[in-house]
Amino acid sequence: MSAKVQVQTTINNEPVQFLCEPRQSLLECLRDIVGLTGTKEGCGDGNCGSCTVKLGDRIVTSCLVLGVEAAGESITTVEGLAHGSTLHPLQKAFLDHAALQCGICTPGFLIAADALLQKHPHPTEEQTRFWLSNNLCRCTGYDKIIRAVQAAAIEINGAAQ
Amino acid sequence: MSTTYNVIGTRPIRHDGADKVTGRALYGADLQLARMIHGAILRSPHAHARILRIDTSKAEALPGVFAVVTAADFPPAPADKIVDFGEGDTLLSSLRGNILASGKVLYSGHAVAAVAAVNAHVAAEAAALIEVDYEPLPCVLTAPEAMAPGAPILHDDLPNGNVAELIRYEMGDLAAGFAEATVIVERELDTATVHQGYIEPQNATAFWSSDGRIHIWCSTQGSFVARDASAAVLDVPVSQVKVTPMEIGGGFGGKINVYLEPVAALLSKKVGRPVKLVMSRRDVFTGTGPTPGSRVRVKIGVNDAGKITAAQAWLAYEAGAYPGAMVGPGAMTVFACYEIENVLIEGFDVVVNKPSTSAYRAPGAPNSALATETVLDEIAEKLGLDPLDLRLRNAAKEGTRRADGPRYKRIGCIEVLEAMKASPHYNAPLPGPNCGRGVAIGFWFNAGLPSSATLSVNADGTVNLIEGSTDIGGSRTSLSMQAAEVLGLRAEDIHPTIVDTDSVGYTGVTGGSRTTFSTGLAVHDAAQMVVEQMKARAARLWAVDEVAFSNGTFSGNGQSLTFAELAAQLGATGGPVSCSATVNPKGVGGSIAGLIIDVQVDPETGKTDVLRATSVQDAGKAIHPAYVEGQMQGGTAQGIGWALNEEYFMDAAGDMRNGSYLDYRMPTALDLPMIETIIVEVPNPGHPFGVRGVGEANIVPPLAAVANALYRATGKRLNRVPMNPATILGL
Amino acid sequence: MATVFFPTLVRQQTGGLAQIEVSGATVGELIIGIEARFPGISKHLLRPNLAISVDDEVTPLGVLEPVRPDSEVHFIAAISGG
Amino acid sequence: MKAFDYAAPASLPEAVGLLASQPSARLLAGGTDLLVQLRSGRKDADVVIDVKKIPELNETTFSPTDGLTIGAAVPCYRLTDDASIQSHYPALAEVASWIGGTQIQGRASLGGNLCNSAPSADSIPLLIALSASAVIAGPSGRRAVPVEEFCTAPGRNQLAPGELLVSIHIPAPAPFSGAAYLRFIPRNEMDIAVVGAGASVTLANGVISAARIALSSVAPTPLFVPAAGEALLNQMPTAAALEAAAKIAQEAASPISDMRGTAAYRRHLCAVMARRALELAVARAQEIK
Repeated sequence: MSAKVQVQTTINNEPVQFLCEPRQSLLECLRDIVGLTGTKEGCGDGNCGSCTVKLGDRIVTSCLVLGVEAAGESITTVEGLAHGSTLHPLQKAFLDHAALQCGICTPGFLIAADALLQKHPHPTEEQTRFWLSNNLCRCTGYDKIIRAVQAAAIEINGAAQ
Repeated sequence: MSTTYNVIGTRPIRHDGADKVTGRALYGADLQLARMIHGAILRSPHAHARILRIDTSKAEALPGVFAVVTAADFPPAPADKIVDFGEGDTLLSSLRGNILASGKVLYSGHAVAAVAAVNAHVAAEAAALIEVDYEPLPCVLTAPEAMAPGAPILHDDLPNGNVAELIRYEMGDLAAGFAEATVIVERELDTATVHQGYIEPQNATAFWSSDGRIHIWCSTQGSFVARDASAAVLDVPVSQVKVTPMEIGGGFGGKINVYLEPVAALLSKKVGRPVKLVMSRRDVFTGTGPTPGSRVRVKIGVNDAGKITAAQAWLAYEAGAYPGAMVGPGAMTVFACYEIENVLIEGFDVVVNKPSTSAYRAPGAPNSALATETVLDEIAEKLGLDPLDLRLRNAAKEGTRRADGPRYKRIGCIEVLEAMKASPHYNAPLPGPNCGRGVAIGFWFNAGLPSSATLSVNADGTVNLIEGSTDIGGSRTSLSMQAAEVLGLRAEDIHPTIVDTDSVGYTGVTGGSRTTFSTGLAVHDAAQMVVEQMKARAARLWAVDEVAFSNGTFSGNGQSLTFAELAAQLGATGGPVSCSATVNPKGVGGSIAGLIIDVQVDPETGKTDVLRATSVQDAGKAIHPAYVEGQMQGGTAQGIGWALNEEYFMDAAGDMRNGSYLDYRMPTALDLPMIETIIVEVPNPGHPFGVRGVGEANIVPPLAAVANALYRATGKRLNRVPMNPATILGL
Repeated sequence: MATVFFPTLVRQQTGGLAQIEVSGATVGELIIGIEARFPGISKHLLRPNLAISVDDEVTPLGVLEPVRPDSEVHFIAAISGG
Repeated sequence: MKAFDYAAPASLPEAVGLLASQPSARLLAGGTDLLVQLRSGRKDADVVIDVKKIPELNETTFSPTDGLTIGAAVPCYRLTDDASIQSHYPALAEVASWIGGTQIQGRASLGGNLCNSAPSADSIPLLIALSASAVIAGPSGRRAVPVEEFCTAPGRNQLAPGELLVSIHIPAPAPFSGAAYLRFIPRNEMDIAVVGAGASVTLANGVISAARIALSSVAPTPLFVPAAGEALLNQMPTAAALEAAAKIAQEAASPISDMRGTAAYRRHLCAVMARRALELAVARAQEIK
């Protein structure tokens, strides 16, 4: 075991510090040290997207980031999407459109879709599918997820011009 | 006759929705317990080998390691002991053997030993320090090879080499039937081993208390099956094991068997602390149960009128390391959509050096439907008939006798075919060159099995629902809706909670498309008991003999109270009302599903794009149509992945070369179109609301529908699934 | 009398006979009757992997399931599903 | 994953010094290959050196005369979103959007893709086609290596002990030039190329004056096929000419069979993908006014 490292970071707009081994992934640190288990692990090699978090201004698969790399960074996880007890429009759209079945991929999809809507306020179906192709869902066939994201786009940004 | 409902058929927000979109819902791997330590499993690198020696001393000496276990740590039991946990009987030695290998390893990935340590990294380092001496043996990886003379033998105690079971169904006079046929087509098709692909890896945490009780937390399709199997493996009474089902990240049949639970328990017993085990994705591929690869030969004869005169099938399914391929259901479903007088079906359950297979959504049926439905497509073309018309001329209906003996009660085969024929998709032109449209249908039985539920009336007029069916796709809501319908309440007035095995009556797996049917029946029955008790309270209050209940209002002798008003008075009329029901139902209604699919093939690369798909299914009655559509879309997506790209790519030594999501190519969002759905409702007379169950039949048609579409696009009939680009080009 | 259908592979025990009419009030009584005619056959019918179907429905009661004089009894592969 | 220490040097000399003193150090840029390899045990390390804090490795600069310099740790998304890359090197912006998915592109870098030196690397055939060079720093100073000479075997390259990749330099695009990278994957994203082809073409009065073609996943290293480009010199970009060049590329390939495709299928795809990449490169060259 290597010496543990103190990491100062901001998670969901709150300053957080945690102690981790250099080999521990950001995902592990979030789940096992900080106690934010909303971010899920599905594959450990960046291919399923369940562990997606926002790191700085980009979404990443947190299984492929070391916890120590988060020093000085700002992180958003699924626990930080809602405003108090008010769901984020994407969260509400996922419920309205039955866009989750088992729900294990949902946190990753929500974070990824949030970043999509910031980059493309009115994404086409093709843009949405391309952006979300790093997130696997095995239950839904994606149909209701795509519809939920499109509905949330209108809710957040108004109808496309 | 159509019944009108207040709640059934609406689309309320699921009860666990807020927890699941905010990250609060706790899945198995999310569990944190005081003093909890972590485990890792050592797996075999060989597909077939004798274990000569296991030396755990170096692992045990590593700082941070608490315990190591192997098969030698199971309590002693007679070699021929059989365990029965309600849903099928198994040899204890097979059950244990798959959990920790003893004597021989039978597949690459077979668990050999396990370590518990201060964290998962140290546990993995320790597992790598365990020394195992193997004597490698020749391996056999496919059913036809395993059935051939001279094949390496996996189990010395099977009477017929690697054939664990032979199945045979016979009806009528096959030779006479074929003699009447004017067109006969025979084809042989292979399918590769595929995995359910649930995104959440298997996990289990166990604590073996000093009082002898074992508490297991895991993501399972059936907490009671996990309890009973764990108790059997550990040779303790079932009452000594309590399973708390955590939220579950997909199962599709793959999270019925136990893999980690007994191992975590054995480690915990040695250490006296809770032990958590979580699989890696590669462990999931190589160490859990995929669904069988198969070879199926089908021969069908049809007369000039387009009537099937005879049908014959030969099926060999790869069980993996231990007996139990899904060849039984494969054989029973191969011709189940059709009324055929002369039939012969032979099935072989064959062990091979691959992971021991388990159920996957209508297990066994997609493999066999692939052969039947592509042969029928070829016959339709030869006869110049629309492929749906050929099927309609032969469609099973009420009274049709299946080859395995029983006759259908009400069945929606004709209704599904007619819905397909009338659909906008089937009547739309194809968009361009190199495109093809395929259709296919399929059948699945659905299951009954026991279920339990308790309803407790709250003074504010809501009702708590206690149940034991793990919720993989919205079943809290489909069950609550049935209670609400009976009680005249809204879905959101029911508060469902899924509890541990000590806290509710026995409940079978969330599988076999049975939860909304069976647990739904238990909820329905408990709700009716609540109504009766509440009527009695109203009768007492009003001093009347007769109380009526409709649309949420009790009335009698000119007085009336709403459910909520009466609920508020329960305390004063005799105390709280709480009713439990346990069912073990008959009356299961099978489901027919169909798929229409358009593909486009790049003639230079063989790449297939799915352009349009319409899934049609008889739900009996769709309780929550959005989640019924979701089942149909999900099953279709899985079937398309199975048809086009997914497979276990094994090297000659039996090692899976693509055990990651990168190379086990499940469809991404970019690989699928929107999936249209048409819900057909032919009510099941065996359920008060007509429910049949919708989880499975939808995965039966896609393999064949894609194959038929590819034929129309390319002119080629492929004899192997996956029909990937190289296969399509014959390279 | 109820009609009992023999699975194809059990017909070795019945000399090729595919079905038989037996009297009895339950599946169990039918099997006692059949066993009397074909000694040893019941172990081929009452196996863990076979389910009993009475009048086209798999019965959770097994041998205790009541039968009517016009009932049909089949022994089919046990299935639960995924 | 075995335990390791972590260092994040802020300057190039510091990084070179660390690397020289730690024989089993591994460099971390985006980590999308390295962390997978460390976790699976295919690689191990005593120290992981994070190079993202080194300014020079985290910058891109473009000038119409000197061309483009991409810091070795610049993540792909910054290339896709960069206006000057979009207009001068559209194929590069495109390939950066194809490496992994959205999340991977938030971390993965072209430098990492090059240093991982996989035969299937998506960016390398294009970098070869664009005549890119790898700028390397080490204890004995700096050197530049043409990208086609950088990889030496699967997972191996020209980096000597103590050396690290600083940047990738791509010359300014010639007038009337175009480039393209196309890959064949069975899915539409999140896949490793079964065969990839990079091509660049420069036209002079409608005649091809320069052309370069490289392939991935068909040899132990990304494969530059000079003869394929040379065959196009002084030709009109006709279908027949492009087809012939693609055939030359195909003949140079020596693919193997594995879980991603058979040798025969890969060989077939070589000609298809090389021709399609050439066609797109020509179309882009013709677009430029």
